[in-house]
Amino acid sequence: MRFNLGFSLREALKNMRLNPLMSITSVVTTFICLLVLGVGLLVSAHVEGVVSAVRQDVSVEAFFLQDASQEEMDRVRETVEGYPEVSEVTYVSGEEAVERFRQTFSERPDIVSDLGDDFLPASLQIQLEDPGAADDVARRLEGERSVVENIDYPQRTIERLDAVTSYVIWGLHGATALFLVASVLLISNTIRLSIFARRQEIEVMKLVGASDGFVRTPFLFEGLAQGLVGGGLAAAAVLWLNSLFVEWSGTALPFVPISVTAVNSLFVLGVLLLAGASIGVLGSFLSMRRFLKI
Amino acid sequence: MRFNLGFSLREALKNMRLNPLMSITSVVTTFICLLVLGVGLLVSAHVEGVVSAVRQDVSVEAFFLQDASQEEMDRVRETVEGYPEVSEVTYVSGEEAVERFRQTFSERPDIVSDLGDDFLPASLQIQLEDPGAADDVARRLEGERSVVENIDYPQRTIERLDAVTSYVIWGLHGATALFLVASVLLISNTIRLSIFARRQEIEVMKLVGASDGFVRTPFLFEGLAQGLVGGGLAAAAVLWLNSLFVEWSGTALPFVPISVTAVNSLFVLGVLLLAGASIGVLGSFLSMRRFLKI
Amino acid sequence: MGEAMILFDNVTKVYGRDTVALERVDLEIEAGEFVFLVGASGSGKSTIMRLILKEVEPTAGSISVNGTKLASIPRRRVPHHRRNIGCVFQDFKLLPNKTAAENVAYAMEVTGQRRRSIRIKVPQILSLVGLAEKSEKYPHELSGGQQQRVSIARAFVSQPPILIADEPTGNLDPDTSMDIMQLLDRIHRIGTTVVVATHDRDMVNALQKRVVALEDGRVVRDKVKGAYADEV
Amino acid sequence: MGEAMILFDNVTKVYGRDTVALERVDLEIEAGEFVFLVGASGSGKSTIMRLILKEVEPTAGSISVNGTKLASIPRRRVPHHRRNIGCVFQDFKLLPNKTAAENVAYAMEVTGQRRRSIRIKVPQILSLVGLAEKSEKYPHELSGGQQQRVSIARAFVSQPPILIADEPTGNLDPDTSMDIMQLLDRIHRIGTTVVVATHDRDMVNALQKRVVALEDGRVVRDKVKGAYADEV
Ligand SMILES: Nc1ncnc2c1ncn2[C@@H]1O[C@H](COP(=O)(O)OP(=O)(O)OP(=O)(O)O)[C@@H](O)[C@H]1O
Ligand SMILES: Nc1ncnc2c1ncn2[C@@H]1O[C@H](COP(=O)(O)OP(=O)(O)OP(=O)(O)O)[C@@H](O)[C@H]1O
Ligand SMILES: [Mg+2]
Ligand SMILES: [Mg+2]
Repeated sequence: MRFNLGFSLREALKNMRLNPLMSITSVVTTFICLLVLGVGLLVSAHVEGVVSAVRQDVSVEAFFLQDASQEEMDRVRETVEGYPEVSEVTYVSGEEAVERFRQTFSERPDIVSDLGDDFLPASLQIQLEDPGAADDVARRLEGERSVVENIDYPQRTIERLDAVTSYVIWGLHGATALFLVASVLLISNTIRLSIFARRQEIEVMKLVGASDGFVRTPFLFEGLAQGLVGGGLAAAAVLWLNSLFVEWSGTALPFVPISVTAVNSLFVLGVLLLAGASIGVLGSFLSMRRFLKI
Repeated sequence: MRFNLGFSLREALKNMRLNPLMSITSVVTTFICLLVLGVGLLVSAHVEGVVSAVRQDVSVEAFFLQDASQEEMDRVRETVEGYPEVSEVTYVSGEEAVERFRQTFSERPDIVSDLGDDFLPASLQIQLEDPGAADDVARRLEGERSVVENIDYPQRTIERLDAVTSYVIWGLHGATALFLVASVLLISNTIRLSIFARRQEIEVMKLVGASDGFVRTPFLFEGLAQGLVGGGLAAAAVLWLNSLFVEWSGTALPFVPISVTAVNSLFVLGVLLLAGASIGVLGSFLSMRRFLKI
Repeated sequence: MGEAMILFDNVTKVYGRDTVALERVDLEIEAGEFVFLVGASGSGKSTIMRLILKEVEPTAGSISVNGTKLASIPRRRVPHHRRNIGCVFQDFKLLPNKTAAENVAYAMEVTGQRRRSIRIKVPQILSLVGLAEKSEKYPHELSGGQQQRVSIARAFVSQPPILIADEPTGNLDPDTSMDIMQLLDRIHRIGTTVVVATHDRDMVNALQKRVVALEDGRVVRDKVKGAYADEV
Repeated sequence: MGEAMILFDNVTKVYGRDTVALERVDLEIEAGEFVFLVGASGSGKSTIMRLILKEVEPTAGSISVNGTKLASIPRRRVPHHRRNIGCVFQDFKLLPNKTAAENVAYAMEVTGQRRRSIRIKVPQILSLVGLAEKSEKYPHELSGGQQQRVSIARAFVSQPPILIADEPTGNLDPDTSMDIMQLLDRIHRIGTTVVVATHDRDMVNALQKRVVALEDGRVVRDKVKGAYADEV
């Protein structure tokens, strides 16, 4: 028997038209599950974005000897900029440092007034790609002992941040995986029930001589269509929510580093469509097996 | 016709035994949805716990005039301790303050060596019940102008923390509400399909003279039983996960203030059982309506 | 002459937009009568049954059962109306999740009868239709004729005042059919109003009861002591 | 004498643990034969049909159709086997989501026939069974007899070499029944092997074909030109 694609497609469409309740139920279930999954992806992406922005705020400070010459300091600066772990280096002169100190203690004129204009040394503020590299960078700077007097970085904060952020990211990945498993189970439950409701039809088809494939293909197309519609709607909703959120956070939480680029729209769309389609097809396939055995 | 509770119960049990696929599907769906909902409640509770612990770390500092007498300072301290917004007050003498300053700058002997032993005033560190009250407390302290020279609190940090934490908590509540709605929809979808699969049975019952109530009650009991089993299993799983998490976090994240008491076990159990039971009963009730109209 | 138990007054039933199943049917069946409904396939016999049960509503005209206009029965009271009517359905309409005995018992349970009387009566009635051995079988474990007999047993187990049977012997061999027809006759003799739609020529000719013949939804013949196909 | 088209060799079928539906049945039906299966309700007629279709497996004994032992057909090839057999089911087994025409067409589609030939043949066959006007109706919009006729049309639309009909006239009036029987006879005359399970005494007596009588799962009579109830 030659495989009849057109027939299967027509059958699938006809069935969805005739059983709107079941089709809508499947689509709604897929939509909700994948919406939750997509929102999970969204939150994951933003939290990861914020966390990595926060991690990049960690810096190593290298204070120069009071008598270091400008050329030496420039040379060290260039060397440090060449380190692979380093993302950005800023030079802070002694005067700038005092100015900042004064600003910090501006409400305490009693402290500030006693101090001279050059009691603080020049320094390099070294931004790192990864706060875990602070130790390495500090050790390399030891080599510049002739110029650099003192190296300062918040070791304990870095350690905590490292622990917390890695746990948070693991947690988010775990939650996303959990949602995925839950979605697969929930959607395939729905599919199983809707195929269970039509088990007698499947039996009759088999009895009048239809092969397994002939019976199955329209159901698979139905599953595919429902999965794609559910997944597509979910992706649209997720992307819409994301743009709303990014816009809102720009005004409501200006100091939290949230960016649109944290979420890759095509990735979300792809994942949700693929998840919907594959659960729909595979769920239909597996649910049908027991009813085809006649 | 007298209402026959025993009959309905027996019918419900018989049906669940004869249609294990449908019962299991309903229970599994309820379990998964409520598990996700419960984990949401869990995360919510812990995040709220951590957030409110962090908020309590915010303090107002009141610096005394250099010439304020010990009695006056003690009086002010007692007054402040009486403020309802205040949870804890610590007195820091001028010497202690200098000592702390020296420790903070211990790696910068060049700064510290220049300073005398009494250049910092004594102060009160005022812990608040709610950082939002910092302004109020500061305003009240204005009344103590004779003793208190300067009031300092991280206004910007408080504002940010306030904004972020209230958004986080709103976000969590929103997510929980979303999960609840999603659960209701998903579970009732499943119920609708399983009743759809039995619509002809319902029709026949009506045709041989059964009243709506007579047909409906066994289905409601089925929905109730499935909801309770699903909800109960979900609650058990959630509470188990919670104890695991609290135990783990005690060793892995000692510096994050996570406590078992953040989650009220009875509350979780109650919410999940109630949600399962009411969705089960209500979902069955609503799904049946259209098929009873014969 | 008794009062009208079932009264069709100028009843028309149109399914969908243009399928006329019954057209201006007038029919009066008195309490305690035995009526055969005959007619070609699609002539409207089952539609008459469905109208009596209030499973469907007439498009025009009015129907009364036992003096009550069906149109005036509120939805809530329809079950009470149906409990006065035992019905053998053409497609049996057994509950798939109940055994033969449970299916029969269900018709008693809906009327709230005692469990003890159910336990006594159901086996009696099942052996009356020759299914004593099959009482614990589910419908899918029964042959076509056995399912039909379960449907018959269910219809008269609560001894309703009206019994309507749609093709009750379509899946039964002639001997069993004759037993069933005699059963219907016995039920009729204890005062039940019986309406039987059938294609069984032998049966109709043998019993010599009132015969109402339908053709394309119209009553074309109504004879008090008729045969399956009288010359009109 | 032709070769055996359907061969039952000492076949026993036990449902569940203890329901003996067929007991040591030997039956040989030659290619091109017309056989009536008669017997009381529950005597095993439908079980024979199901065994031929390979819907159920025999508990003991072996069955061959067209020279192939059914037990040796792998699951994958069962559809091919079934496409050689047109079957009228006792409970019709129509697809509820397909119209009458689509139900009939489905039997042609499973064999991969051209859409054009389907479009020509389906209306022909539907008007042959008197349902030309009902071709666009769904099964729930058809009367019992009309559904039965759709099932009949579906069974022989692809002109299979074997036609088995289980109670094909149970819901039909005598005139339509006679038409259907004559249709079966015509199909038989063009070379089809026909097996009909029936309770219709008139039909069996009129056609004077081979009659196989079952009683409690055993073949008790097998006459080449039989009547419904010969004296044994
Ligand atoms: N799936 C099944 N499970 C158990 N018993 C069955 C099953 N199918 C049929 N039977 C039993 O097997 C016997 C033969 O059934 P079968 O359907 O072959 O009878 P039949 O001759 O077709 O009867 P009828 O004329 O009433 O249709 C009956 O006693 C029936 O109860
Ligand atoms: N639900 C429906 N929708 C549309 N048409 C219907 C419906 N039910 C019945 N009909 C049509 O109404 C007409 C009468 O149907 P009915 O079932 O009353 O016939 P019947 O006399 O019982 O026939 P049979 O002897 O074949 O059972 C038929 O032409 C049928 O196609
Ligand atoms: Mg009918
Ligand atoms: Mg049979």
